[in-house]
Amino acid sequence: MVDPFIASLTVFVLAVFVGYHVVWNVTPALHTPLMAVTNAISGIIIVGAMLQVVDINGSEITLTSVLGTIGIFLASINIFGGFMVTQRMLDMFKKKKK
Amino acid sequence: MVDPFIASLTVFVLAVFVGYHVVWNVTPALHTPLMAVTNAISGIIIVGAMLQVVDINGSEITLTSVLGTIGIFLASINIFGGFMVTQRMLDMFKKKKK
Amino acid sequence: MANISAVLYLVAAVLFILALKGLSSPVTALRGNKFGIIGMVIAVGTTFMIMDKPVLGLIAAAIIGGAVIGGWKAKTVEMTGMPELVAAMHSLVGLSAVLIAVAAIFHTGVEHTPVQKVELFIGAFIGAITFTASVIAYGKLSGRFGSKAVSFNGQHLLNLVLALAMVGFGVAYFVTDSHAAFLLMVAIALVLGVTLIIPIGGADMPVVVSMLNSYSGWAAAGIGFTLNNPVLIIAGACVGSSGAILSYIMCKAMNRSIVSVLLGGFGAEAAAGGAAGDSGPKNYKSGSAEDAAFLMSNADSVVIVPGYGLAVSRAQHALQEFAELLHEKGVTVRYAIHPVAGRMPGHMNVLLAEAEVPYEQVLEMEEINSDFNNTDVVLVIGANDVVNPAAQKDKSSPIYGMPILEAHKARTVIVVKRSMSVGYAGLDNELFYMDKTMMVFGDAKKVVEDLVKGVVH
Amino acid sequence: MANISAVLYLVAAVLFILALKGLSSPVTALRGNKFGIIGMVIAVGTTFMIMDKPVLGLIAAAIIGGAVIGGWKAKTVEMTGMPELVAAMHSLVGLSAVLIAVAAIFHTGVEHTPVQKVELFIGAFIGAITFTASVIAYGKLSGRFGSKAVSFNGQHLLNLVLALAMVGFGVAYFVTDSHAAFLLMVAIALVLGVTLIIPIGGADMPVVVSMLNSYSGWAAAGIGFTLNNPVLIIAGACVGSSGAILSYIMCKAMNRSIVSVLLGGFGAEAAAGGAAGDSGPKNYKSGSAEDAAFLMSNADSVVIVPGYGLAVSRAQHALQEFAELLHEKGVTVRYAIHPVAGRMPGHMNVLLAEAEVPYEQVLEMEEINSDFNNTDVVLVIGANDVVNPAAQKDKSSPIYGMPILEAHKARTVIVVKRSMSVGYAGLDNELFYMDKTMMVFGDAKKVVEDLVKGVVH
Ligand SMILES: NC(=O)c1ccc[n+]([C@@H]2O[C@H](COP(=O)([O-])OP(=O)(O)OC[C@H]3O[C@@H](n4cnc5c(N)ncnc54)[C@H](OP(=O)(O)O)[C@@H]3O)[C@@H](O)[C@H]2O)c1
Ligand SMILES: NC(=O)c1ccc[n+]([C@@H]2O[C@H](COP(=O)([O-])OP(=O)(O)OC[C@H]3O[C@@H](n4cnc5c(N)ncnc54)[C@H](OP(=O)(O)O)[C@@H]3O)[C@@H](O)[C@H]2O)c1
Repeated sequence: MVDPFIASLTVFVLAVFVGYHVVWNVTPALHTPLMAVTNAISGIIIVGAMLQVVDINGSEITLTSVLGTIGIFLASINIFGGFMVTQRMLDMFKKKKK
Repeated sequence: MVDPFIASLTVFVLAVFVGYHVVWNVTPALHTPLMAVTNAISGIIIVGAMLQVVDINGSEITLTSVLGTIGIFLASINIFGGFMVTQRMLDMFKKKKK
Repeated sequence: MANISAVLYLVAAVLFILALKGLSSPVTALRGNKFGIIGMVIAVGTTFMIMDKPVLGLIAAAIIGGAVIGGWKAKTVEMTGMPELVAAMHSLVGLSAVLIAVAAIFHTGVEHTPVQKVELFIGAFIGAITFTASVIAYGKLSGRFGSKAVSFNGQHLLNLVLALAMVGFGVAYFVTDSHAAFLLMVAIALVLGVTLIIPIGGADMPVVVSMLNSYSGWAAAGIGFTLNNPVLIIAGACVGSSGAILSYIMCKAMNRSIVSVLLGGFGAEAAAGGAAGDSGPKNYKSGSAEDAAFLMSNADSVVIVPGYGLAVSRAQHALQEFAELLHEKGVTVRYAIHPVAGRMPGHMNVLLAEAEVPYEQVLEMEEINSDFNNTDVVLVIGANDVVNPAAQKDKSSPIYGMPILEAHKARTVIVVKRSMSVGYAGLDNELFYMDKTMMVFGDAKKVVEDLVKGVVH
Repeated sequence: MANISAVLYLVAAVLFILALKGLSSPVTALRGNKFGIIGMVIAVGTTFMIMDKPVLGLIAAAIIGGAVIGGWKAKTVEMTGMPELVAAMHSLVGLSAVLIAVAAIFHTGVEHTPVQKVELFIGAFIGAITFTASVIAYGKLSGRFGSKAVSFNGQHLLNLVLALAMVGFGVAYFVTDSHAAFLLMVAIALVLGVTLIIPIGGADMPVVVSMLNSYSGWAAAGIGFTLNNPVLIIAGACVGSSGAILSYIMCKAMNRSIVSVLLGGFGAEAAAGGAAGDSGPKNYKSGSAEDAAFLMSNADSVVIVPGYGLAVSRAQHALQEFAELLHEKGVTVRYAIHPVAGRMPGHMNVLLAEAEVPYEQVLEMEEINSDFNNTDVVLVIGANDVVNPAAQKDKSSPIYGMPILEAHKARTVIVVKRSMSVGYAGLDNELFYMDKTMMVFGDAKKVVEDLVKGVVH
């Protein structure tokens, strides 16, 4: 069997290509919203944090679950803050259209 | 375990994004070489054909291996023909540079 | 071992992507092609590495045979014959995909999972349709078969019945594992490839060829799913996108929908449109090549608009010689390329490149269109639809809305073609009847050679 | 189950890609943001689905807490404070990555493979460096810490020693599985984040912030490798590319190399260059806001060049009002945006958007540069380097070669700033001493409000 690392590597390499092209296509006027939304998207790390907050051998409060909880907290600040501030900025661009 | 089909699907979806962007970036002047080189690249199907040409339960000449051999033959016409004709066309574009 | 091979396959896939990326400019394209070749060598080498008991004799013989034939074709093909070559090569990929699927079905050494069975089924029928359809397209493009659209009543119904039967046998194979059902499915797909394509006229073949290019990519990706092989998936997806995008670009530039192309019967509808606009014979001026040569030698600026007729008559070398002569006389000469001039995207660029026309003289439509009203003479060579003002003026014209080269805005227009007859879209062309237009009749190559003589004298 | 979740993760990843794609135009951007939100909901929901015995209380509390704080920040932040906000948010991602890695190390329920150990190690140290470096960047940008570059002898040597020690402890952890070694490694990485960033001046922070954006993406991707989770890998790679490309664009537009930014000490070298060009005091004209308002009300065309000073003084709303008044008087008013005007890519566009400046009045550098010599009055507001002609004329200038807005080609130039002092690059500006230039001194917002009064009277 192929190591799962290789499968991840394949996905990673392709994703870098995709990211490269997609970001070059972003219009310069929206570079600030781009920074904000990538901030929100990097909050996806919340998935990693959530997976730590589990019942381990019967105990719910462990070092692992507490650290994970803080991780979730920080990541969700990013997620909510990032998407909402992006929305706020983009709304400004929309208003101009009229 | 995740079905290998899903891993392939992930790769496929990302590859479609990559292909989409890369091809839109091709300059119109090189659309004919693009058709030729994609012809060559689709000869990658040779990998599938090669995997059929194996000794199966002790016999080298089986329906499978013969069909596979023909597949290899056809795919390599594409590979050699495609890359060489692309090279020929691109050489023409280079000559113009002078 | 499995890890090393997976990494190598990934490297090969990345090299293929870089090969396509290289084509974003003529400067990087040659390096890109090298990447593609290296990628293919790595992919094939890696496959050797992972194969268990390969029959080396057969494989080597097949590769060498393919190399000889492919190499010979690549060396000898005329640049004007590229559309046919591309169609022929698609048929090979399609057939190859079918053979692989059938070989896999008869492979007594492996069990196929249900998912793999579905993948084999899809790979096989796409391959089969690609195969026969490409053969017909090749025949129509190379003039071996009549290029007329063949249509009859109940055509679409027949296709539907065939498609259903094909899927039916596929399901039968899935359930019973019967080889016969699989082969019958393939046979029906082969027939379907023919019946789907005969209603499409020869002139629409380029779009179809590009669509088949796309299919051949998806077929390769399908086989990649069966084998769980990322290089096949990635390469297939790139090829698939490429063909789809080129078809889209062609349809867009012709102002038609892909559906109308695939349903066929374009010639008929267009001719009707053309006839409606006609009102008795109209007047046009014609002149000799000498007159034309005289006019152009005394102009400040000349823009050359090449079209399909240039490709047919292989006049590109003579044309380059003529442009060179004008240039020596101090005339500014440039070429204006319409995105769908000729019969293949980029057709004119390759021909002019072959004739060693300098890169900076060749301009795309958007770059040159605003310059026509400052141009003394436009020389239209074997082009017709791409300079038809009806696309801008006549709302009832079938090509209304298609972007054109605005040759009619120049001070003088010289049109070289064999007769007053129509081009690809079957439409009469207002431009030929304008006061400032001079027709020069004859085969493009012959006329251009006369132009060369005209300048020299 | 595992299959369904894998497909859902893939869907989430595709939605993130579409979110970024949407930003290619303001029209599709809002829809893109929706896609991003949906993607995040799907990713989080799917994670709930696959988790074995999650501690729901903790998770819910953490998410709600984050939502409250994040939402409050997003609602209250000033548009001028975006650079700091972005820096602050990067620090959170970095810290989160560290916590996840440490949590995973102490997770008694799972064994880590050697590959996963290396991944945890990489994820943790990138996260840690991102965390402290972002905190410093935040402090410098918001003015909480001094924005001066701190440099001392042996700085680079110290960084090297720290980096080696960090890797050393990482290796120790790999070999012995010692938690202490892992924590020490993290601690050193936290210190390294500080020592790497202090030599970089406050003005260079935007490039650094963007680089840290990139790092936070790679850290997420690293965690994705450990968890074998494609959505983390894909999202991380996209964010990583985004940050890297924005850093590249900024460096390119400033005509500097990323290495020179990271090694720090820009202010010093630039000041030296500027001093060399000076030769005693030079003459400039200054005028009142009323004079300026009079000049502009009587012009046919005015181009406004906003810069960093506009953002600092929050003059965008007043400016829009002024432009509106001019427009009512029949003056053609347009805005010219330099790619690195302000302190963040797209900084000016957001400010103008906030002030509801119509989209079609805002032009990029390439669109407007050829129009300056037909422009009556250019109004430069709080901008300096982006209109410095030395970039085109003075080969010895540190910004030589940087593309600029050619304001000096207009008939009259009005410059609004507080003093004759330099901008970001620390260079004197020839433009201010030209005969056709009038300086209007004062805080940008104050001056613009006076301009408004000037037009009304
Ligand atoms: N490039 C693509 O990818 C593509 C794909 C699909 C369809 N098309 C279509 O193809 C057309 C291309 O336009 P076009 O202007 O290049 O070609 P066109 O409209 O087809 O006209 C070509 C003209 O060349 C003349 N000609 C033919 N053989 C000649 C010869 N030996 N010497 C001199 N003249 C000759 C013909 O007139 P005579 O018979 O009077 O000589 C004909 O009117 C467009 O309608 C386009 O939509 C292009
Ligand atoms: N945008 C980015 O992404 C980015 C990233 C990194 C670096 N940079 C750099 O930032 C610079 C941007 O150029 P720029 O022309 O926008 O700014 P600048 O060259 O930094 O000049 C800004 C000017 O605004 C004036 N100013 C400051 N506060 C003011 C206030 N309250 N009212 C009025 N004027 C005020 C200052 O002069 P006084 O002190 O006399 O008022 C200063 O000369 C470039 O050098 C660029 O390379 C940009």
